Amino acid sequence: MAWQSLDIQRRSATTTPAPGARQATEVAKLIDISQCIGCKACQVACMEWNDLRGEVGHCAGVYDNPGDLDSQTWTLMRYTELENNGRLEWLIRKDGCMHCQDPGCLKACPAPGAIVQYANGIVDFHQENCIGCGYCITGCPFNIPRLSEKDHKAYKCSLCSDRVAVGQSPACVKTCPTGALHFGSKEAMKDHAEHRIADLKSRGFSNAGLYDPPGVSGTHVMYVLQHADHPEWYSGLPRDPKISPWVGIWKGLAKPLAIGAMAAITLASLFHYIIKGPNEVSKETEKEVENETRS
Amino acid sequence: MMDVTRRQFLKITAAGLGSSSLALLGFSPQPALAEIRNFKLARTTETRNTCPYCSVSCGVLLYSLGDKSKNVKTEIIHIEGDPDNPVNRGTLCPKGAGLLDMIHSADRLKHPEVREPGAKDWKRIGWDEAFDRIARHLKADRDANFIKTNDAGTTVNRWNTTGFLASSATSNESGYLLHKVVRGLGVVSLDTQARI
Amino acid sequence: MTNHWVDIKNADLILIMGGNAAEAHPCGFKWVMEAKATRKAKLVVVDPRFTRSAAVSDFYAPIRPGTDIAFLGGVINYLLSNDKIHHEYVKAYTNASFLIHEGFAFTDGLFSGYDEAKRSYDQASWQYQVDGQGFAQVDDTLQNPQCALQILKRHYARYTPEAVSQVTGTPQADFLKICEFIADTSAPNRTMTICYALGWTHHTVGTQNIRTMAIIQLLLGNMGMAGGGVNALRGHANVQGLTDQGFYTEMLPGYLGSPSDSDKTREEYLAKRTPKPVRPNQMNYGQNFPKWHTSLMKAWFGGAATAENGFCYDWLPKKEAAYDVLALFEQMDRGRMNGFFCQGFNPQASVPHKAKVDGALAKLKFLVVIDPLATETAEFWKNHGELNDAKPETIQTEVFRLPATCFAEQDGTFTNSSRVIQWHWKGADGPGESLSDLDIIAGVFVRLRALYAKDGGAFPEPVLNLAWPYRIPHQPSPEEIAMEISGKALADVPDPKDATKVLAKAGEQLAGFAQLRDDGSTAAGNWIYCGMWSQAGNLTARRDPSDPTGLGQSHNWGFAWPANRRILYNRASCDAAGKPWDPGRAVIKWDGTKWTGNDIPDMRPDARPEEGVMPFIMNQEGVARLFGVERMLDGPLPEHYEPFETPLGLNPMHPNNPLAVSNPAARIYPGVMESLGKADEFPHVATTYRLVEHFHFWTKHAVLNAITQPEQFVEIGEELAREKGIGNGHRVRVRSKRGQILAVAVVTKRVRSFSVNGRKVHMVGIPFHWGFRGATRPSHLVNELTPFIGDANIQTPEFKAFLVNIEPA
Amino acid sequence: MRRDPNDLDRYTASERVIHWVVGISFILAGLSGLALFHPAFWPFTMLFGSSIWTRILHPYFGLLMGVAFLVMAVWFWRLNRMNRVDWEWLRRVGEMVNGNDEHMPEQGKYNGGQKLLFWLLLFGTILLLFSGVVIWRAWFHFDINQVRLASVVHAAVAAVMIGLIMVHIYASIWVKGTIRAMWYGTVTRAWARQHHRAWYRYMTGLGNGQSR
Repeated sequence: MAWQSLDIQRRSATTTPAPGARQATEVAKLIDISQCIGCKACQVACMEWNDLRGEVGHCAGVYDNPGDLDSQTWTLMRYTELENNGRLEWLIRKDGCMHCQDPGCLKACPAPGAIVQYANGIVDFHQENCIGCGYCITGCPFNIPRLSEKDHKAYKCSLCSDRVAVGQSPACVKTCPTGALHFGSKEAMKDHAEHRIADLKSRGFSNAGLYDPPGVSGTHVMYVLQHADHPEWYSGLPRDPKISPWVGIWKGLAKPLAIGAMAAITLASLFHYIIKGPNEVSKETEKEVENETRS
Repeated sequence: MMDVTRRQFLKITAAGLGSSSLALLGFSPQPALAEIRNFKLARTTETRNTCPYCSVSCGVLLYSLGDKSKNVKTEIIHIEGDPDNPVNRGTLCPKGAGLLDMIHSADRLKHPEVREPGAKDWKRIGWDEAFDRIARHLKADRDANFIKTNDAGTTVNRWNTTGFLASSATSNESGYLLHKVVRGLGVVSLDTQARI
Repeated sequence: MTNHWVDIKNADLILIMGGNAAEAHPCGFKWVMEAKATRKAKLVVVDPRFTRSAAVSDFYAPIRPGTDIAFLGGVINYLLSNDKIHHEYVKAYTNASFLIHEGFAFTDGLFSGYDEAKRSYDQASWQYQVDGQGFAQVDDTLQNPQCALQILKRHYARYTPEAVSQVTGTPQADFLKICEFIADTSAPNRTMTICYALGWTHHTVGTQNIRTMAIIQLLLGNMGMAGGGVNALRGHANVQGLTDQGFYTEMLPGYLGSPSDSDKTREEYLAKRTPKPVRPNQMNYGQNFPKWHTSLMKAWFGGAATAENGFCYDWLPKKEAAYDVLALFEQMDRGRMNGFFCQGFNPQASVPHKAKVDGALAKLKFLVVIDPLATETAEFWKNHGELNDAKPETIQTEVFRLPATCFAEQDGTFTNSSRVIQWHWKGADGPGESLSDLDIIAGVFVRLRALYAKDGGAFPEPVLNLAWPYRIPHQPSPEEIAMEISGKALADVPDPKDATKVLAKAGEQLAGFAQLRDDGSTAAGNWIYCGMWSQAGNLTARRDPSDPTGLGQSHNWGFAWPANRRILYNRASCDAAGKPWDPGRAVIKWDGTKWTGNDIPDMRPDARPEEGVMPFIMNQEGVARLFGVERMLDGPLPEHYEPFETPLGLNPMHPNNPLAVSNPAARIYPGVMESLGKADEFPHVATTYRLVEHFHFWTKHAVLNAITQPEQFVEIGEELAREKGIGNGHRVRVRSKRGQILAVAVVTKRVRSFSVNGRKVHMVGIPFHWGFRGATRPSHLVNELTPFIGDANIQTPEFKAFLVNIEPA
Repeated sequence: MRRDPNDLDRYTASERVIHWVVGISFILAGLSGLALFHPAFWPFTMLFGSSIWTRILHPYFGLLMGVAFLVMAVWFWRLNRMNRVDWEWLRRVGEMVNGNDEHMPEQGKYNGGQKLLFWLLLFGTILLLFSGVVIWRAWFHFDINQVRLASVVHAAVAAVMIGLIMVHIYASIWVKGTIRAMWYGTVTRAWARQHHRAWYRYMTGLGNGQSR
């Protein structure tokens, strides 16, 4: 690990805490949708940097190409044509991993070290540890991870942890021609967002705001939305994403409960045996049977 | 028989408890150390260039394998924006961000080829043959159709039966040299992509 | 661009019209976003469809393809009738006060001097009234009915908001709102920049589209200002450079007109191109033409070019006709061409009316294609099913396909749209046996020269004497050529002000075009590039991005022509006394002894303001032309004409004159009228355009880009889709009079119908990127559909407005 | 194996085979499932070659277990119909656990506890099968909310099943003479009489037995 902020803060399927004495700067990517032209430079730069080449597909009547995230597509532009107050708005959202502070994928992952969260907040998948169960998909409130058809490993945006490790910005952020993407400390990104929101409000977007959903304890990828009161207008960005309560039970309560129950049964059996002794056929019964059989 | 069964049961239970408590203590049979991917440009060679697409002419950095030593075939493995360029400041559009695949396109031409009249396919030839045949074509056409004077007797020195279309993505140097050569040959039928 | 990419950040209003900067020039577009973020600038987009530029705009209005002049004419009318012009600027720096010939008239859609048979104008009545000294007469009160401003007012009075809306289909309220935005920048300290591109040039009125905007920028006083200007966002990386190198039949390098049959002698040729001043005390910089031309001839013919032989003037071919790309294919189609070279040019994909292009190529004896990629053109003879239904056995053309290296595999310079020349360095060898363009050109030429040296032939002198001073004749280096373009002294060049001083010693590189001479003592391949490689070295390779000006000038990054000047006409950023109109964005100023400031002054450095030397130094009058007295073949003032394929069948501005439906001065080849469709059969307006995901026909060869837009589609509105029963994502067939393509339908709210002249007109948007070669899904070339007709002045084809029909496939 | 000519046949060979198929696949599915359920059990992945093999094999173990169990259920369901006596037995199961089984109601081939276990296991198996299919990403793509629900159901039901099976195993160990029924197919008459008197009577015709 090249940079101390890439120390590991959390590790999937690991019950003990990671070394955490050092205080790392939390990083974030800010996606300012009001400055995004949907050019897909981020998409191409992502594929180029990460050596990904998906299928050359088809046009399906929309600009969204490829049609969905997949193991070769870690970020994707999603386009929505919206008529609002008689004017057309083309809302274009760069979809991809949000790098939740409380990552549902990591919580759900059963493979130790397949998903880690660095001290700087980046949530990264390590395919060499991934077993391909897809629980991360189940755990993700944003529907991001995808299993590869080829190697059955889960993939998603790494926020270019390899670039961040050497002090560079993610490939998508560096390439963004219009400055819709920014990268820096989470604090700096929030400050920048504040300026952008003030500018948007001055241009008539009275509901402009920052999307940093508290349901997942905030994210390390945030959006500036023109209509923060309607995140769902942006190709179904969840209004209040949280880790699903089902996943919460499954990966929370169920675990100690089940282990406790099994341990209890084991111990109860053991002690029952010790205390009560075996249930053996009584001598009388044996005799009675002998009598009956003989008769 | 009963004893054996009991022993088996206890063994399984103990093994289960044992290994799981070891795991609880932090022992894991696969020490899955999380490591980030290596930075792939670490020891590559960086060359400054200009994106050949639109006229913003973004500065690009070409990253190639190797250090240009004699025995190494240089291969460009990554391209990104040049942060020093005052116009693009490190950014690239989707076209520029995909330059690597243009350089390495499966449709890059590698050898001179000719398609003979009426033929259904290409035939690979060498540069010598290509240059010779083309030069002979040019000379034959120029010699046959060169116009020294027009009907009014004015010296015009033109050749208009062979035409040239030039790229607007080639360098100034090759554009200039081509212009110099074709005017020197007397060509008037010339145009560039820039018109379109 | 009169200004430059980074300068866009200095604008208060950015108008994107006739272009789509966000998609075609995303990295330049960042400076629009910067202006919005840092100057609270507004972005207004006018486009037939809601583009990605529109997606981030403050205001968007739709416009029917091919009606920009009507829109902008309406803006001129608005500015004049609401008195929203920069008075001082207009009076001082434009020909507003100049009196125009009494004979000038505009009647029912035609300017005075029209010859219907020749489809051209006699421009005699479009000139200034001159006095005995040959100076133009002016009326400083601007009240004379013959002064340019009054003529302008009268001409555009017809372009009322109602008329504009009738023609363009732009809702009146939207139009007026945009007029208000624009009018706001008539204040001396407010500027608007206009970013346009092929959306204005790809019309039969293309040049006039741009003229209209130039007039507006002059009325607003935005030329020469930081954050102002008329900014052509050009296409290819070096389209500016190739234009500068003059690779057009009508030009020599540096925009020097090439000789034609009427230029019998060097003297006649020079006289015709060396302008006389039409106002006193003006720089009339064009008077230096002989220096530039002579230096060029020295660069080309070296020692063979002498004063005695008129510097080989006769060796330059003289043209007798048009040889633009449409003309070339017309000649080829008529069987008048035998050989053809396509160097990095894919005409089958990028020249209109593919069927005609196919037929023309098949008539050639030989075709040489030089390209890094397998283009469609190189395989025009090959059968690709219905996408290119050729019969190879019937095509006798001998085709050579030569592999060229690409940008990453060679050194050299590109000139960007800001006119900045930048050196680039080779990163790797090309694949296989590929050679650089330079090596290929030299390879062919050296062989040809050897054949002439050995066997003789037709007029061998220029071939044998073409200056070829390169160390390795078959491999000239980019450095050698860059130095040749920039220019050097062949003999000592003395200082004209002080004969004891020498500006450049024999053999030295020249510092700039001011050092060029017409006596053969200097050589420069392109005068406007003079100084890019001076004694100080290769200035195009400079890489200091620092910008002490704060305006984004970066004078030590590369080299901008002319003279490293970043904002053209920057003298106009100051008032007559030399004080900047906007001190906050001062480009230059008069400091009492000289012009100085944040740019290389576009003015003689010691020209005191009192001398009245006006800023537009390349014009003989020193001022800019509201009224276009020369150069424009189709009228001194822009007028709305319909595209040649009009959905209306008439010009609503001149409904009763069939001669004035479409540009009366546009060239029409025989047979072309018959290849044009009518609205009854092809009722929908089609327009072609590029998408941000692709670059012309190149990136379809790159997998990364192919993934992001894999397949040919067309965009239609929801209403048309309903009418035709076309579902989103369904296959459709689009037909024009000339051909058809198959595509996927994208049904979108971003495309709407237009209410025009009392009827509804639907639009079919056709992106232009796919073909039958490449990594994308194989498809037809869109030029199956487009009409073979071009702009009246420069013959750029009308790709942006034609008629089609569409049906489910 | 009949050690004593008087031993009673309790299970046929095929019944024993199917039981052990279910049993073994249950243990495999259980161990692999536990490995994926809690990091404490992660070392179990080593039993299956690797963690990835564990993920690959688990659903097949489950499928085998489920199908075999269903076959078994078809064979045995009649024997496991609950009746009044069974409920009575269950009400008084405390005495049984306490070691005082003499007064327990007379039982047929299976007692109330075994029958209840049977139905619970059957119900659980069906739930596991369905929920398992929903979360089996190698082959199926269900709606994410269904997957989430199924994940909880699968885990919870599996935990309950493991608990039940542990009780099942313990019961067989605790009640001496039980396990041989599944090894050899026979039990002693005494065992039958003590634990399943009605069945004993039915099998031997002794002691007024009618019911099975």
